[in-house]
Amino acid sequence: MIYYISIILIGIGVYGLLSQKNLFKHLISLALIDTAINLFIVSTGYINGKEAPIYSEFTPIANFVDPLPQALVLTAIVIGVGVLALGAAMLIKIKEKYGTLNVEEIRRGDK
Amino acid sequence: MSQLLLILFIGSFLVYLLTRMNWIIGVLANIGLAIYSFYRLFTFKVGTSESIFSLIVNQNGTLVYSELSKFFGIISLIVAISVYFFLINWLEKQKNRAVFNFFLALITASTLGVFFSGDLLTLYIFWEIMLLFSVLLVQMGKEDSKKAALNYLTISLIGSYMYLYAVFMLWNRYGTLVIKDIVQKISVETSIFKWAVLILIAAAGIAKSGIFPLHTWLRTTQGSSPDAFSAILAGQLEKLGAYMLVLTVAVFPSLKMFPVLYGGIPVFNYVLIVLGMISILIGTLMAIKQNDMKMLIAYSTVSNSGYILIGLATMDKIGFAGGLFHAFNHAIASVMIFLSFAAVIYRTKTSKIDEMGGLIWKMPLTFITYLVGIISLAGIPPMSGFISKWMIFVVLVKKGMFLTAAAAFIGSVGSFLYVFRPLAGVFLGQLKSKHKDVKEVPIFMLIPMLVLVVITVFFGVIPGPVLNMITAVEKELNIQPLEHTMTVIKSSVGQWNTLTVFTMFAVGFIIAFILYMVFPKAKRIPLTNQYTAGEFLYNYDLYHYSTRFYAFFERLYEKHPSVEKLYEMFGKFFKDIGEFLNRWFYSASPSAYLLWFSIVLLAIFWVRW
Amino acid sequence: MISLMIAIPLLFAFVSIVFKGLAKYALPFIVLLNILILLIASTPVVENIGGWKAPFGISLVLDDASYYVVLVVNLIFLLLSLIPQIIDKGYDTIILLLLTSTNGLVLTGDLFNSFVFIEITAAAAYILAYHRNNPYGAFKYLIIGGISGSFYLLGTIFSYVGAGSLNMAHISNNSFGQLTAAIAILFILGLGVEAKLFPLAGWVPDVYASGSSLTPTILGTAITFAIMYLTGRIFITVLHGTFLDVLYILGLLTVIVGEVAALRQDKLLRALAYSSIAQAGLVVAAISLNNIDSLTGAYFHSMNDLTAKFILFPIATVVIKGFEKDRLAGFAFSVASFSLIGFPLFAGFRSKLLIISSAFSAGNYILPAVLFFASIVEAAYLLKWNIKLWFEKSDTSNNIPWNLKTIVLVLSILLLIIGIYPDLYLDASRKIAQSILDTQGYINSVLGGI
Amino acid sequence: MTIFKVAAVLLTGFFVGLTLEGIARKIIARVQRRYGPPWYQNFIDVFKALSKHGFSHGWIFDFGVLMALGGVIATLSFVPLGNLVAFPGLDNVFVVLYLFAVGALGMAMGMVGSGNPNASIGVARALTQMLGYEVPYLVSLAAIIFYYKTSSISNLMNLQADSWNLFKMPIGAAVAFISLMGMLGKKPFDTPIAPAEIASGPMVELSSKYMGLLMLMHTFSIFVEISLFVDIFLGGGSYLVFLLKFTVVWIIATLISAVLPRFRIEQVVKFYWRVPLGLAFLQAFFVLIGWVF
Amino acid sequence: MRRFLSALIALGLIIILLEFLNLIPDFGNVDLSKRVSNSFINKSVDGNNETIEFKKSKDLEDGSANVVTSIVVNYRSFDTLGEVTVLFTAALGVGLILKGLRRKRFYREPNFILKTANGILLPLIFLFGAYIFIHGHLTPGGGFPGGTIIAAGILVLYLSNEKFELSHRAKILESGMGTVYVLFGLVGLILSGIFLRNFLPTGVIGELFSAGIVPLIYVAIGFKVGAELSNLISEFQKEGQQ
Repeated sequence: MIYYISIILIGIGVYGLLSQKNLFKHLISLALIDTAINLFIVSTGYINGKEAPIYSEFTPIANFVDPLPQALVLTAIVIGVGVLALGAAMLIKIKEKYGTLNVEEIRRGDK
Repeated sequence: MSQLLLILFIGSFLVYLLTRMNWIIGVLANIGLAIYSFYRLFTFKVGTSESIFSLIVNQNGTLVYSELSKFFGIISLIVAISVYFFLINWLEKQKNRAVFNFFLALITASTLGVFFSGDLLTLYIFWEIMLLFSVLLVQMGKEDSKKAALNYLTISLIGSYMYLYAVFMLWNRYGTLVIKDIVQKISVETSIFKWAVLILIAAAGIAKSGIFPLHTWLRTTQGSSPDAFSAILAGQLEKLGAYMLVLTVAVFPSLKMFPVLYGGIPVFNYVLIVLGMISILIGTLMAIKQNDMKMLIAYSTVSNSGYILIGLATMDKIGFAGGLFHAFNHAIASVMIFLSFAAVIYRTKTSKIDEMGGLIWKMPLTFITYLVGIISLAGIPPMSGFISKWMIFVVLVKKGMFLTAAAAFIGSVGSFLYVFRPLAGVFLGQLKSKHKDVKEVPIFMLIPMLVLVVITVFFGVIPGPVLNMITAVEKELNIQPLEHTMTVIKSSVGQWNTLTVFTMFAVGFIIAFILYMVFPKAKRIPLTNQYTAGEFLYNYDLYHYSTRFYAFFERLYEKHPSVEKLYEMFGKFFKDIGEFLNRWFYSASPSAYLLWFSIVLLAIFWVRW
Repeated sequence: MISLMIAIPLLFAFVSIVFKGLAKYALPFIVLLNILILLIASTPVVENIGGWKAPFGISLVLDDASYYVVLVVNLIFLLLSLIPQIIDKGYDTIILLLLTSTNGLVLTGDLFNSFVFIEITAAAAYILAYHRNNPYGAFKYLIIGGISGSFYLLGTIFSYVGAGSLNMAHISNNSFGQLTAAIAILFILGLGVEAKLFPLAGWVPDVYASGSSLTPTILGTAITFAIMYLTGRIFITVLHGTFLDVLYILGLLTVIVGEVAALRQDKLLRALAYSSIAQAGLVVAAISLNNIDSLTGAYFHSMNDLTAKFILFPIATVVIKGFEKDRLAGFAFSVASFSLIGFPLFAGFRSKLLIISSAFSAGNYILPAVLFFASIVEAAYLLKWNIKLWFEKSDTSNNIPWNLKTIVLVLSILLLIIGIYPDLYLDASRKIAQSILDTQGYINSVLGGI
Repeated sequence: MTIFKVAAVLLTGFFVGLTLEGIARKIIARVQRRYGPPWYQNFIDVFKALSKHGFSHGWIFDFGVLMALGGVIATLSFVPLGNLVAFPGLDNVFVVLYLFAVGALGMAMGMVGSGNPNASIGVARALTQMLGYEVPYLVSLAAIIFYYKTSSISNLMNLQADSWNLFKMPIGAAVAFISLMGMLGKKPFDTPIAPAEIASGPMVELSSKYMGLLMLMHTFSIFVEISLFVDIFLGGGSYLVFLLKFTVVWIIATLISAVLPRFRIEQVVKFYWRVPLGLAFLQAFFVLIGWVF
Repeated sequence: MRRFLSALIALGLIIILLEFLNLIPDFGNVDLSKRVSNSFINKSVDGNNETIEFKKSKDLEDGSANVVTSIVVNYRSFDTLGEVTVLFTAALGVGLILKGLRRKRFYREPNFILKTANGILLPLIFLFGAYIFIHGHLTPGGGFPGGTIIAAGILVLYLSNEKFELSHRAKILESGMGTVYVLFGLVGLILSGIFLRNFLPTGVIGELFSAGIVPLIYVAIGFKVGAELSNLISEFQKEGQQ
């Protein structure tokens, strides 16, 4: 189920990138795709009836879901954040340079 | 041979340095190198081979000295030496002299390298060096020479890459690149493979010698390249094409490889003959139209290359000899013509026929060079050009190839038309007022031109020496050698004696001269004193018929299909595609990038899942 | 030891935030240290980071392939560090980070780790793309790069799901049926953007031609080479040649499209950017033939290409009008472009020759034809530019700093030497090719006893 | 011996040529219901022109005329007149035809060298016309050479002892005759001279001995052209028979030209490349498949 | 039209990915024993065969109770170093890109409630953040969430105070902590010849002072991420000159 949700989210992200003309929306769509993929990664590690992979008083003995995807997702999230921040900074500059975030107006401005 | 090539390549750097110091010394050094290699050509023993380094691992490059390489080497060095002599004065007005000289020396070196090459890859390497530097030389000419150089480069590269493709097909199949070995192996080849290989190899020759359909570069390139270099281009570089054609039809034994059709000509050679026919027609008809004299001769080159190709492709003892001899004659004649043009342009700064006139009164020796050049080019006895044309005619008629013969006749008679146009427009007729002060060119420009005149006349009267070389080549290539003596050329359908013809011409001329001297002397009147039906002439510039000389004839084929336009269309098409790609793939918005991204994903998935 | 090649630049990158200007001066020494490490290292070395053995932890693998690739990459950075003029203030740290990530990219034996390093490279590249106030181009690059990164990540995850590990050797050792195809598709998309494959890599011209000399010089050389290595490693060593035919078609398309598009350009930098695309396509196509000669040819060609591009890009950005004043730079430029075209006696010819002959012996007659077509077009526009810069009248010409001039001259002479005596590059690329093709050797050296 | 033969040929050319030209003038006059000049009028013309003091337009003008006359004399000496053959075995068809071009070139050069545009136009037309008639002519000759496997004129002449080529290859003969009309510059193919349009074209600036020499050259040219036709198509014969055939051909050509108007120059080329060239190819095809009577 | 096409392509993409799903195990039905994580959970990479019990097992190869942390900071610590680098690069890049811009000001006092609440909440936020990253090896969370929480505190500070500017020391902290991370790795290299080797004793699983360098690195990461994100926040407060 979560697989489907994440895939649909990817689809929505792609749809957003394709159909929108505002660069900020592109960036958001990119973030959406990132998130969807992260969701997918986490869900590949889930095992029915198992618990979070932390040894604690409640789960002293290993009966855990796959912890590796969770670790990977942590990395992926942070990387996504970095890219997002860069994109946002560039958007500020684009706005400053062209006065707009609309793709078509920018292309007109470039010529 | 590798020693000679090494000397030439190193020497060319020396030439560069010397030219930077003093350009006359540089030119002299260049001449020295060329004369030295000319001397060395006679000292080499035919049949020797040397191995040099190669670019393919585990494979030595080889240099082989054959009769063929000797023959072509001599042609190219005669051309080179005469043009270098010409440069002693001519170079004064050229920019970048050092580079010019350097490139020329490199071109001569690599041209010899091509002729010496014993394997296909070494040949290609020298070929490309020659190409590169000739392109760089071409663009040193007039304004539009930059574009012309690119045109030349593109078409030459099409040819040479097709050649390289064939080289690798052979390498892949036989594991060797040595021509001798390949020839042995390909003779027994039965598949379509040999067709592909030979057509691709021929493409290089076709592109270089300006045969249809790769002839389009000649007009612009020769029209706009530096004037002295046009001579090299016509005399030296286009003969590389002829060499390549010899390689295609004779060194690769087309007689053994292909079934023989009508007239005892291999079926592959018929393809070439058809191309040669088309070239003759196109070259002739287009040359008649040109107003720029260099472009005019450029088209004549197309036509003459057609003759060479037809002669070679017949693979008959007399036709093949005719092709080779025609290569020789055309080299010499076109160098004479281009040098005389260079002399004219040197003085008048224009190459448009209708901007000149009456220059014979100012530059008589240049005129004589041109006159002898065109007589040889048009194939009129007693110059050597006729001998080769005669041989080609004879073989075509003997074999009953009437259509080809008709094309050859049209080209031959048509050449009277086009060579006469500069003669009438530039040298004869009324002198333009702006050219009143033009002088004959300096002595060092005249010397090579007049020497070439002597050579042409000499070989027109006594073609024996050249024919000896040609028969040696024919023997080497397992073609029956041409029967001849010093002055008599024999064929199965008759013979003729060059010396008799020349003697009779001399006798006739003397008779005419006696008559001329016997009868009362005429009064010399200026050209401006004309029969004008009683009208008074006020502008002699207008009294000169040179614009659209053959307008009435051109009218017959005004609307002709043009390969050049076709290629231009291709070029434009590519550029439009480039623009399209740039627009839709490379300068697009992020959405478009993702669109292509997704489409690739969908496509791969759809095709491969 | 080899982890030092990643750790030391990273350390200095961190430190250089505090000590401004340190990076610029430290860069040559760091690169030299890296090269020193390489020189004393012997292949194959597998270093398990944190001491966790192969399929579990992350391993750095220095086999023949990565050895030479890292060497080349570091040499490029060394050259770059010798021309500090083109590195603007603040970007020196980015270069250090780029060095880190490129080394990591090549050395790592772990798929997810390679993703991380690709992302660092990409982030640094986005910043470089921005270099001369080119936010739109950089942003476009960022979007498409981000998406491709996502797909690369997806591919990584799929391989994890399939093989249960992220270690390349381990994945290579497992076979998992049709999942391989899915992974291959995802990796094609993930790497295609960085490998400049058509039509995935629309960002290239806008980024390369932004006017900065730093951006194309480093992205078009070191990074491209590393990505080409990674392409070979993933598709041949890890995925055993799955979907190479798709890569082949894309590569050929890229060659044609890149050259045709370059023909139209009236800006030199843009033309060079397209040429870069086309060469990358050629290299990918040659890699996809998947035999020793073609791989050798591919990496050889890639090296020649990057040598030439290291000459062309800086000169093209500095010189706008012509070579009147600076004939030596002009000489270097011409040599580089002739090599790129593939005239005999220049380096590019040797590699093209090798690619062609390998293609023929693999029974492939299309790649050579496309290559020839590309060469013709390339010759047309590169010579056009050469002629324009050499022979057309020019009033002014920027002065080229002496160190850049020296470097480009040395490189151009190198190109000439390689053209005649190619063993220097050829041996390296042959080792790379052998090592990439030697899947079993790779698995054995990484997984060891298992 | 050769010298005498050559002299004999040249003298024949001079006397017979000029005489026949005079006769031709008479015939044309009779066709046009005029009385016409006497048969020896051309001798008078030539000598009168030669003896006058005239004008020269510089050395190329003189040289051109000399070259023209010299070339044609050389050509004539190679043409067999019946059994009067100066150079047996060496009288190659192509050599004769192309040596003939030397004279034409010399004339063209000298006349254009006079600096008169009418001359240039005339030469341009002459060359264009040459392009027209030479091709079919050469193709029909090529068919004959192919058939007899020799290109020596005297051999060709001797080989048709049993039956003339006129009957063996009638189409080729017709083509050659049409081309001959063009060569002779007779109406309807006298466009290059066209006295009414371009003031006699090439000859516009000629006077005195130049005119005389050119007239001689013209006479010799006619002699060469018709002799070739007679030798190749009408089987030559002994010297006297040859002259008889020659006269007949000449008179027929004159009669035809006397009644026809003039073509425009591009019409000439079009005509030659359409009808005679097609016929020549047809003839060549017949020869190839062996349809020779 | 554009939207329709976009939807179509997105749909195609979804179908492809769905197709890919068929190739992997169903959601929740993963066979853990085939994956390397099994060894991570049992901490048996180096060959430990005993079952692990909370607060009992001792001197394991990796001592953190949170298996994810053990992977992030120990087994795959190199990834994390790279991850930190990405963030570092991004922060640096944002700084470079937005160089020369000044802080945006609205020239009005922020909300009173915000200001007051800020004074109370800020220490708590920081404390919570610190708690998260110090207990990274025991409880869910770690350096990244902890750092993010700290950065959130800085954001609140920015919102509530028009004149607030992040000190330059944040950069030094960021750089210093990154250096510390690398140095930890280098120390491992020096001590045992292996980069990022856990050179401290791992202790008893589940205790605060356990797991060797893991908590130390997580603390460094926490500070680093906090400083980096704070820097990012402060950069994004800027705008072009008006």
